Formats: sequence, structure tokens, C-alpha cells
Amino acid sequence: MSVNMKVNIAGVEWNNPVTVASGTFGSGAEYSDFVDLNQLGAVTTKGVANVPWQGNPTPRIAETYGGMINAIGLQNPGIDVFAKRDIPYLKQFPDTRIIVNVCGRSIEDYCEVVERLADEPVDMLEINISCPNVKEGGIAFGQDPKAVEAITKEMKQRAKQPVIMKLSPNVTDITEMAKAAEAGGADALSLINTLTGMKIDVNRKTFALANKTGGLSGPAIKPVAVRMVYQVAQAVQIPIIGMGGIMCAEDALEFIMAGASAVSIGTANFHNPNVTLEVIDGMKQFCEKNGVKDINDLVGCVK
Amino acid sequence: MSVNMKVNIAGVEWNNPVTVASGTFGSGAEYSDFVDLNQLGAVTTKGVANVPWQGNPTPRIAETYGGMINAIGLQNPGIDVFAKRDIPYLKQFPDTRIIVNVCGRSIEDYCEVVERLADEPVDMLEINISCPNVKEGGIAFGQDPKAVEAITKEMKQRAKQPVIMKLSPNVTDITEMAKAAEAGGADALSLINTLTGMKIDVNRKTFALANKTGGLSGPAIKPVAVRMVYQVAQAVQIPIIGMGGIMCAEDALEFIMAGASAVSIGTANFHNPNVTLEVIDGMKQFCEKNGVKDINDLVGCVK
Amino acid sequence: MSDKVIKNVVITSMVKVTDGIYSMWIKDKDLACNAKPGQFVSLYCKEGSQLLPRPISICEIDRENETLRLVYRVVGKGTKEFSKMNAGDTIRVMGPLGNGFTLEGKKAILIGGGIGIPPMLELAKSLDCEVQVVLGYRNNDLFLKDEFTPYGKVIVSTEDGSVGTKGNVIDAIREKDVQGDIIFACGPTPMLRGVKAYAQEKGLKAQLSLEEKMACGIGACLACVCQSKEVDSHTHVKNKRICKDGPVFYAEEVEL
Amino acid sequence: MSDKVIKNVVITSMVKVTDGIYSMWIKDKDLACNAKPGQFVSLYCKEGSQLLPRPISICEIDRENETLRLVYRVVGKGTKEFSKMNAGDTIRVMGPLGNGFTLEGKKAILIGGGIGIPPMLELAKSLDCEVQVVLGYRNNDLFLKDEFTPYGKVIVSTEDGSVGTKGNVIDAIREKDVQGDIIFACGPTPMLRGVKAYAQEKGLKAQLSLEEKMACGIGACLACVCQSKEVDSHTHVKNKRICKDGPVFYAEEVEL
Repeated sequence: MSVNMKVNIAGVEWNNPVTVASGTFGSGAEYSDFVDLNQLGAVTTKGVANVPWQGNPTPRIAETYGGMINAIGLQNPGIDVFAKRDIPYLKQFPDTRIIVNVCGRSIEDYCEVVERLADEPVDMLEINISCPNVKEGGIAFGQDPKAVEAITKEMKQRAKQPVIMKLSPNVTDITEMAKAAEAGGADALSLINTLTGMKIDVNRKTFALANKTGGLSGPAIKPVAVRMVYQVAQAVQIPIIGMGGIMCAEDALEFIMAGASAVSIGTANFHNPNVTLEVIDGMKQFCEKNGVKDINDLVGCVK
Repeated sequence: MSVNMKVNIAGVEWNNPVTVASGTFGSGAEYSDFVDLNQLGAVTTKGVANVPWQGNPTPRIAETYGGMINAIGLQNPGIDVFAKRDIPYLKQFPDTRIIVNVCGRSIEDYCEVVERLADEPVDMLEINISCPNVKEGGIAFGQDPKAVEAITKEMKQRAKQPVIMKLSPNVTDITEMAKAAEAGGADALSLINTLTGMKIDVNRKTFALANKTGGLSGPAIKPVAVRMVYQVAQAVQIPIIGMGGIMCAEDALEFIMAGASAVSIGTANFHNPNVTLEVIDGMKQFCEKNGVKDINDLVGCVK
Repeated sequence: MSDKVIKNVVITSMVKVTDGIYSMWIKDKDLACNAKPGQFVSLYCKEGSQLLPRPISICEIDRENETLRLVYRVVGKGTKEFSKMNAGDTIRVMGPLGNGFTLEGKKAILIGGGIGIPPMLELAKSLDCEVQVVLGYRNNDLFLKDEFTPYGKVIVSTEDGSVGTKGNVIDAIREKDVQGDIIFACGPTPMLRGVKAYAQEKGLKAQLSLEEKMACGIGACLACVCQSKEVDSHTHVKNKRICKDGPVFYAEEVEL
Repeated sequence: MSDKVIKNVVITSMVKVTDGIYSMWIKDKDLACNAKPGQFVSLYCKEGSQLLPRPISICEIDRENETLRLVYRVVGKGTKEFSKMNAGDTIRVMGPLGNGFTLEGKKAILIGGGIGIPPMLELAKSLDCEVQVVLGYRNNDLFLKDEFTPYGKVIVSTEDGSVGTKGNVIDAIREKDVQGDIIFACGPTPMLRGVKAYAQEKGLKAQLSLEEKMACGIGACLACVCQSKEVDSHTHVKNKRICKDGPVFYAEEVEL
């Protein structure tokens, strides 16, 4: 039986519903030793800002039980280098869509990047609103519904590509943020970003990360991610890219059945560089085994 | 070297800083086959309401990666049976403190239980404010700072024992809730309660729990718990009982160094019924090995 | 005081009974001495991502050799881990758990369906009355069937009709007109519902062994409750704890 | 195209070198053929609660027998898991990773401190120039020391002064007036700082092998960066990736 794995996210067709979580995959070059990037539905790049960011001091990561915390600090070379180097690199893989993740310290930063990308051959933009809003005393854009709606509107006014708003899970009510993004005109949502965590090295009596706190990711957080994807799927009409601890095809299918139209794989790449292809393959096999002709038929099938 | 393991939580002296997380240990009877309850700093009971609660339909629990989700629904026999049976049972263990966890569907429910306990020989009350406030459309008391302060005040007006407010982690800013509890007169705080999660059985295309969502616990969530304990320790003056995924002495020490004066062990009891005693022993050994004469010297030592 | 123990024990044998079903013998004096038919043990995984113990029913008790037999189906990562272990390996176990069957009756009908069949074997051996065994299978993969023949007449039903009565265990009992004064049953809930209805119809006493997802396994966490007809003396609501008050209940005690 | 591979390989030997330090030989043609001194491999844990690979430096390369030697210290659960494995077991490995040392110089000073000693062994074997080896230990537990003697003069420093020069490797170099035209060093950052300062003082070229917590191990995640003197050509900030651009850097390239 042939299974349709193609999905359409806000008007952009992916060959399959699997991309990578921003920051875990660079711009693909390093993983191309293990993964044919043409096989991925999309590549989501590491976050890029208007200017180069130095990132945080080290240690930047620490392993936790069934996961990890990271505080890379969104180190990136800035949009100019990115446009000159990373986009042309990814254009060598015509079968995969290009999603550029955008970060900033102020709305102006984001706007600059989005405008700069307007005429670049990228397919979608993912806006990371978990960055601290420096002008507002450092609370993340994504933790205030008004800020979410405002920044979404700004992005939509300038973007020529569909805009995916990436939501932070560190909130009381994720549906409030999702609705705010939808109200601001978001074309799609991706969730969840990492949960804020901390690890202490009791023998050294110090924080495991130089930044003290870091973003918790990995299978440890999957139940929180699936719950939020389900809640958001009930609350908004726009498509959802689900992520948070996907290690295998069954994990990915949990997100799909909870209401995600596509999924991102992040931390699992560190544990198994081939995981993305294994997940795509496993999802296809599941459909064949269960007589599912179209992966889209499984989206939100558990209610 | 003799190490002092005694801690004083809001005027109540515990022989050591280890108790159990409410709901994982019943009222101790079942675990007394494995654990001498006199060895614990305190026993925190399963939540008790003003009347018996039936709880949720089954399945009520599901395993997740490095943790579990549960939706027991606070099944309990009600305060009358509890006072007649469970309190006298625990009084047989004079070395351990008795902390009664209180739950309700309305402030009135909580008040009734606290008043009923006023003349009972229990040492402390822990107020579970993660229950949905039925009159307010089901948002949990613990997710609204005004509600947190209000319910804390009501508890303090009626309680004859020190009041521990147990905070929900499903909020944007945990320090806001901690400060509200402190403003309401809380004698201590305990955190974190479980993170709301969900699991889907992809083969059966159904939720793993009859309740759809459940509380995520276990080592998977420890980094979130340690982070919140640290943040709260910087924000309030009252003592903190830290919990969330403690599996061993090192885990417990993370919470202590982050600012907790005591810790609770929950899910780990299911994995190893002897874990509480092993943690107490391991903390003592750590102190001996590192020349720490008083466990209290480690509280909040990482800043 | 309880006779429960928790310890690492040695696996003396691990064999595949049939596709997806394995038979493990573990050696421990306390477990073998204290265990009763219808009780279960909790097995702990070594893999740290799986924290909860797996409840497995006791299939046979060999007090002489101080061993217990556990026959289990591979349903997930935990049971898969067990199935990959070998004789000589150690495994962490807690038990014996639950109440077990009450040995009674003059002419017993033992009913096992699917992975509810194993606990019936030790029961068949332990009852000192006439025993009839009714086993429900999906197809002609009749695991454990022959092991029952020494203890009584064995009747089989298969869903696909490949062996014995086509249908379920109740169909077989009616077709073969199996008579008795008490029923002992373990299997999926739909089967137990049928057994309860049949017992009521015939006015027979029936002991049913129930199953539910468990966490603590000792009655503390209240995860594995079943609805009871009357308010339960421990919980004071209409819930009984399968791991502690059960897994065996009289049919009239519980709502299925 | 890269010569990196990821696969399950067989452990041909696992021995305890001394307290907390183990020596593992793994067999794989690709790894053995492609590996260079100063490179490392990533080892994956079987235990599911530990997801990140452990970077382990390459101690010896045996191209004839197609094996690699990894000498590592048990510092956590992951390395503890490795230490409990035995010859014949398989382990998942990715590598070879990193740049490795550039073989150069006429008279080389190899400096290893603590668990920075193992990578110096393959380097000592690979250099075709005069080799002097300076090894820094805590105490008289001189693991691997004797294995260096075939390749050059070996000088030892110990923190407790029990053997050789009391103090650190630089103290030993000064005391023994070790001469050379290039330094290769691996060890804790404070030691590398001292080596860098000494090299500058003497106007010597120095290759330093750095260490940092890693996630991907292949340059994608930017976890394991070190401060570079100049803006790095890849990151376009003053950060170099230890796993990809390193672990070996010329002293003047990096800020320690």
C-alpha cells in the first residue's frame, strides 16, 4: 500500500511531516554526513539574528535524566553571513523545505531579520519568541499574550514567507498564547520550546551551566509537549508543528494524533544522528500496518 | 564525625529533612512493610477533603520516559474517617512528624478540613492548591496569585498548625505565586506539584489516562523543580520543602543547595520502596565525607 | 506483619513459550514459601527510563526448589527487557502481592483467557476438588494447555474456531455443558463480564481476578482501583484496590 | 566527504588500569583506518536515562588489528556503564571526531596531565622526531607512564611530590630544563594555561587539546565552544567549536 506522507503547512508542501528542532541541527551541514537532507520534510535552521551573537559562556549544556538542559545563548553569525552561506548550502537539497528560525532582543531586531529574508529563497520563517525582551525587563515575548500578538503582527507585516510562531511552554495557559498568535495573523504554530530548568553539581557546589538556568529538552518533557499540542489544537485553527522529546516514530505519532500536522526532532539527533530518517520510515510503516492511506488522516484523531 | 540532620520547618523540628510527597505514600501503612516510619523526618499524607472523593475512572496512571503521569483524582475517604483511622495510626510513630495534605473544590471545603484538624494531633498542614476551583470555572487556585493569597489567608485564620502552601509549577512565574502565599501568611512552601502532561496510546488511538491529562512526576521533571525552588528561595523568606523527581541523595542535595530546607520523595517510592531511608543515609554520608557538620549549612549554598 | 519481600533474585530459567509469551522461573525461598495461587509479583526494569514495576501473575509455585514461575506476554519495553534476560541473571522483584484465590468448592470451573491462563495453572494444582479447566485462545496457538491435563478435564475455545469451540469461554462452557459449584476466572474484562453474567444466571459463586495499570503495587497510590458494589471499608468510596484488596474478587463485589 | 562513522562495534578488551581509570579496545576497520592522534570518539550509553554521547580521546590506534584504544576515567553514570562492559560486548560509537594533532617539529615536548595523558601515547608513537614526555600526576599512581618509555624520555611531576618533581608539569620542565621546538599538551585548563604562558615565554609553538561538555560532537549544537582570539570563520564570533574545529588548537588561537 502506498501511503501519502506529504503535508501542507500554511500553503507550503513538505514531502513528509518531519523537520528538525531549531538549534539542534545547525543548518544541516554537519548532519549531512549521516542524513540525506533531501529526505527530510524540512530543515529548520539554528536561530539567526540581525547581527552576530556571541552566546553564553560554557558549560552550555548538561545532561539530565532522560533529557538535557542547554543555555547556548543563541550564538549565531548574524543574518548577512547566514544568507550568504547557509541558505545557498540548503538550496542544494531541492526536496526539503527551508525554515529559518529568527531570534532577537527587541521587535526591531526581529523585523530587520525578517525584512532581510523577504527576498531570500526560503520557504517559511519560524519566530523564536522565547528570547527575553530586553526593553521589557527581560520577560520573554512568549510569556505575555499582548507581546505575542504584537510581535506576530509585526512579523506578518514584513514577512514574504509564511510565519510560524514558536511558543514557549513556560506559561500558565498555552492556549492564551496560541490564540494571541493566531489573532496576530500567524500562519502556523510550533511548540513546545524548552522548559526552563536547572541542574546543580552537588560535589562542586555550583550550577552545571554557566548561565545557571537552561532549556530542558528530550523525552523527559514529551508528556508536557503532547498535552500542550493537544490543548492548542482544540483552541486554534492554524496548523501546528509539534515537538518535545520525540525519539521514535511512535513519539511522533503521539503529536500527530494530538493535533500536530508535522513534527520536529531535536535532542534525539544528539543521541542518534539517523533518528530523523528512522522516524519518517517508522511513521510510514505504521500507516501501512494500520491501513492509513494518508498521514493527514491521523492528525488530531484522538479527541 | 556526627552530623546534625535535624531541621526546623516553621517551628516544627524534624529529625531529618526527608518526607514523602503527598499521594505516593498513602498514610504510611502500606509502606511500613519496608520503611520504619520513625526514621522519616515527616510523613505527608495523601490529600484529604471534607467529604469522601471517588476519584477518577481508570486507567489512572501511565508510565512515561523517566517518569509517570497520574490522574488519581484525589480519591480520599474524607476527613472523618481520616481522623479516626489514619491519624491514630501515624501517632504510633512518635519520631516522625505528621503533615496532613488538604484538598478541596472550594475555599469552604478547605476551611472545613482545616477547622476539623485544628484539635487533632498533627504537626503541620500542607494545602494542595492545584485542585480546580469549581466556582471559578475550574482554573486551579494555584494558578492565580490573588486566589493563592486569599486561600492562604483563609487557611491561616483557621489553622492551629503551621500551614505549608504547595505550589503548582504550571504557571508563568512561580515567584509570583510564592510571594502571594507569603503575603497571605504562609508558614512554609512546598514545590513542585506535578506538571500537567498527556500520553497517547498510538496503537489504540486513545489517551493513556481516562482523564486525558495527568500530573507528570519523576526524575524527568527534576530540572524544572530545582529551577523553581531556586527562584522561590531568592524571592521569599519562608522555608521551602523541595520536591520533584528525587531518586537519590544527590538529587535531594540539589534541592537543598538550591534553597530547600527539606525535601519530599514521591514517584521514587514506586521504583524503590526503601528509597526514603537510602536518601537520608546518603545525605548524611555526603555531609560526613565533605566535613559538613550541619545539613542546614548546605541550604541555599549555591547562589 | 506482612510476608512481602523486595529483593534481587536469580532467574533459573527463561524460555519462550510461544510468539510473544515467555516463561521465567525465579528462585527465592521467601517468595516460594509465602506465595499463593492468584497472587502476583512486581518485577522492576533495569532500564532507567522505565521506573514502574510490572505486575506479573504467579503461574506456578515450587516450594521444594524454592522457585516461582512467571508466564508473561511481551506488551511493552519492560516485558521486552525481561524477555531478553537469561538464566543466571538477577532481577529485582517485590512480592507476593495481592490476596490470591480462596480455595473452596467441590467441583470447580477454572476459566482462563489469553494471558489470564497462567495463574489458573497453580490454582488447578492447589485445589483439592474436581477441576475442570476452560481455556480461551485467539487461535490454535494453545500455550500452556497441555500443562493443565494432569489436573482435570481441559476444554478449549478459540476465536477463530481452529480448535475446540468457536467463540469465547462461555460458548465452550454452554456447548460442553460444563457443570460445577464454583468458578475461578482470569482474563480480559469483557470475558470476566461474561463470566459474571453466566455465574449469576446459573447461581454460581465466582472468583474473578482483575487487572489494571498499577504504580506502587501495595495499595498506597490508588491507581489500580475497580468499582465495588458497596462502599469499600478502606477507601470509604465504591472503589477497591486491585493490587491490595484483589486481584481476586467475588463477582458480586465488583462492577465490571 | 567526511570519514566519520556511527556504528555498533565490538569491545575486544576492557581492563582496569588503576582506580577509576579503564582501558578499552574496540574493533572497527573504518575507525582504525581513519583515526589520527588527538582525535576522539563519542561513546553512547545503553541506559536510556543518559542520552548524550561521551567524548573519549583516542589513546592508541592499531591499524593492523583494526582496533582503537580508549583510556577513560569514570566520572559519572555513563563512564561507569562503560567500565562495567566486557570484551565481546558491543558499544555504539561515532568517530573519529575532531581535528587531531598536526605532526610537526624536530624536538617535541609532549605534556599530559591526568586524564589528558592517554592521547599523548598515540602522538608519541606517531611523531617521527625526538620526543620528550612530561606527565603530571596527583600522586605515585603513575598510570600509562611506562608505556611511554619506548618513545622517548619520560619526566614526571606529582602534586604530592611522591615521584619526580613536586608540583605541576611546568615545574618539572623547568627543573629538568627540558628543551624542544614544539609543545603538544592535553590536560585540565589550568595546566593548559600554564603551558600556554610557558610557550609564549620561551617562544615555542604549542598545540593544546581542549575539553568541554559536548552534545552533538560534530559541530552542530555549539555547546562546546572555546574563546578564540580572532573572529572564527565559521561562527563569525570569537568562538571556536572544540568538537569540530578542535579539540587541538595552537596556543595563540585560543583564550584560556
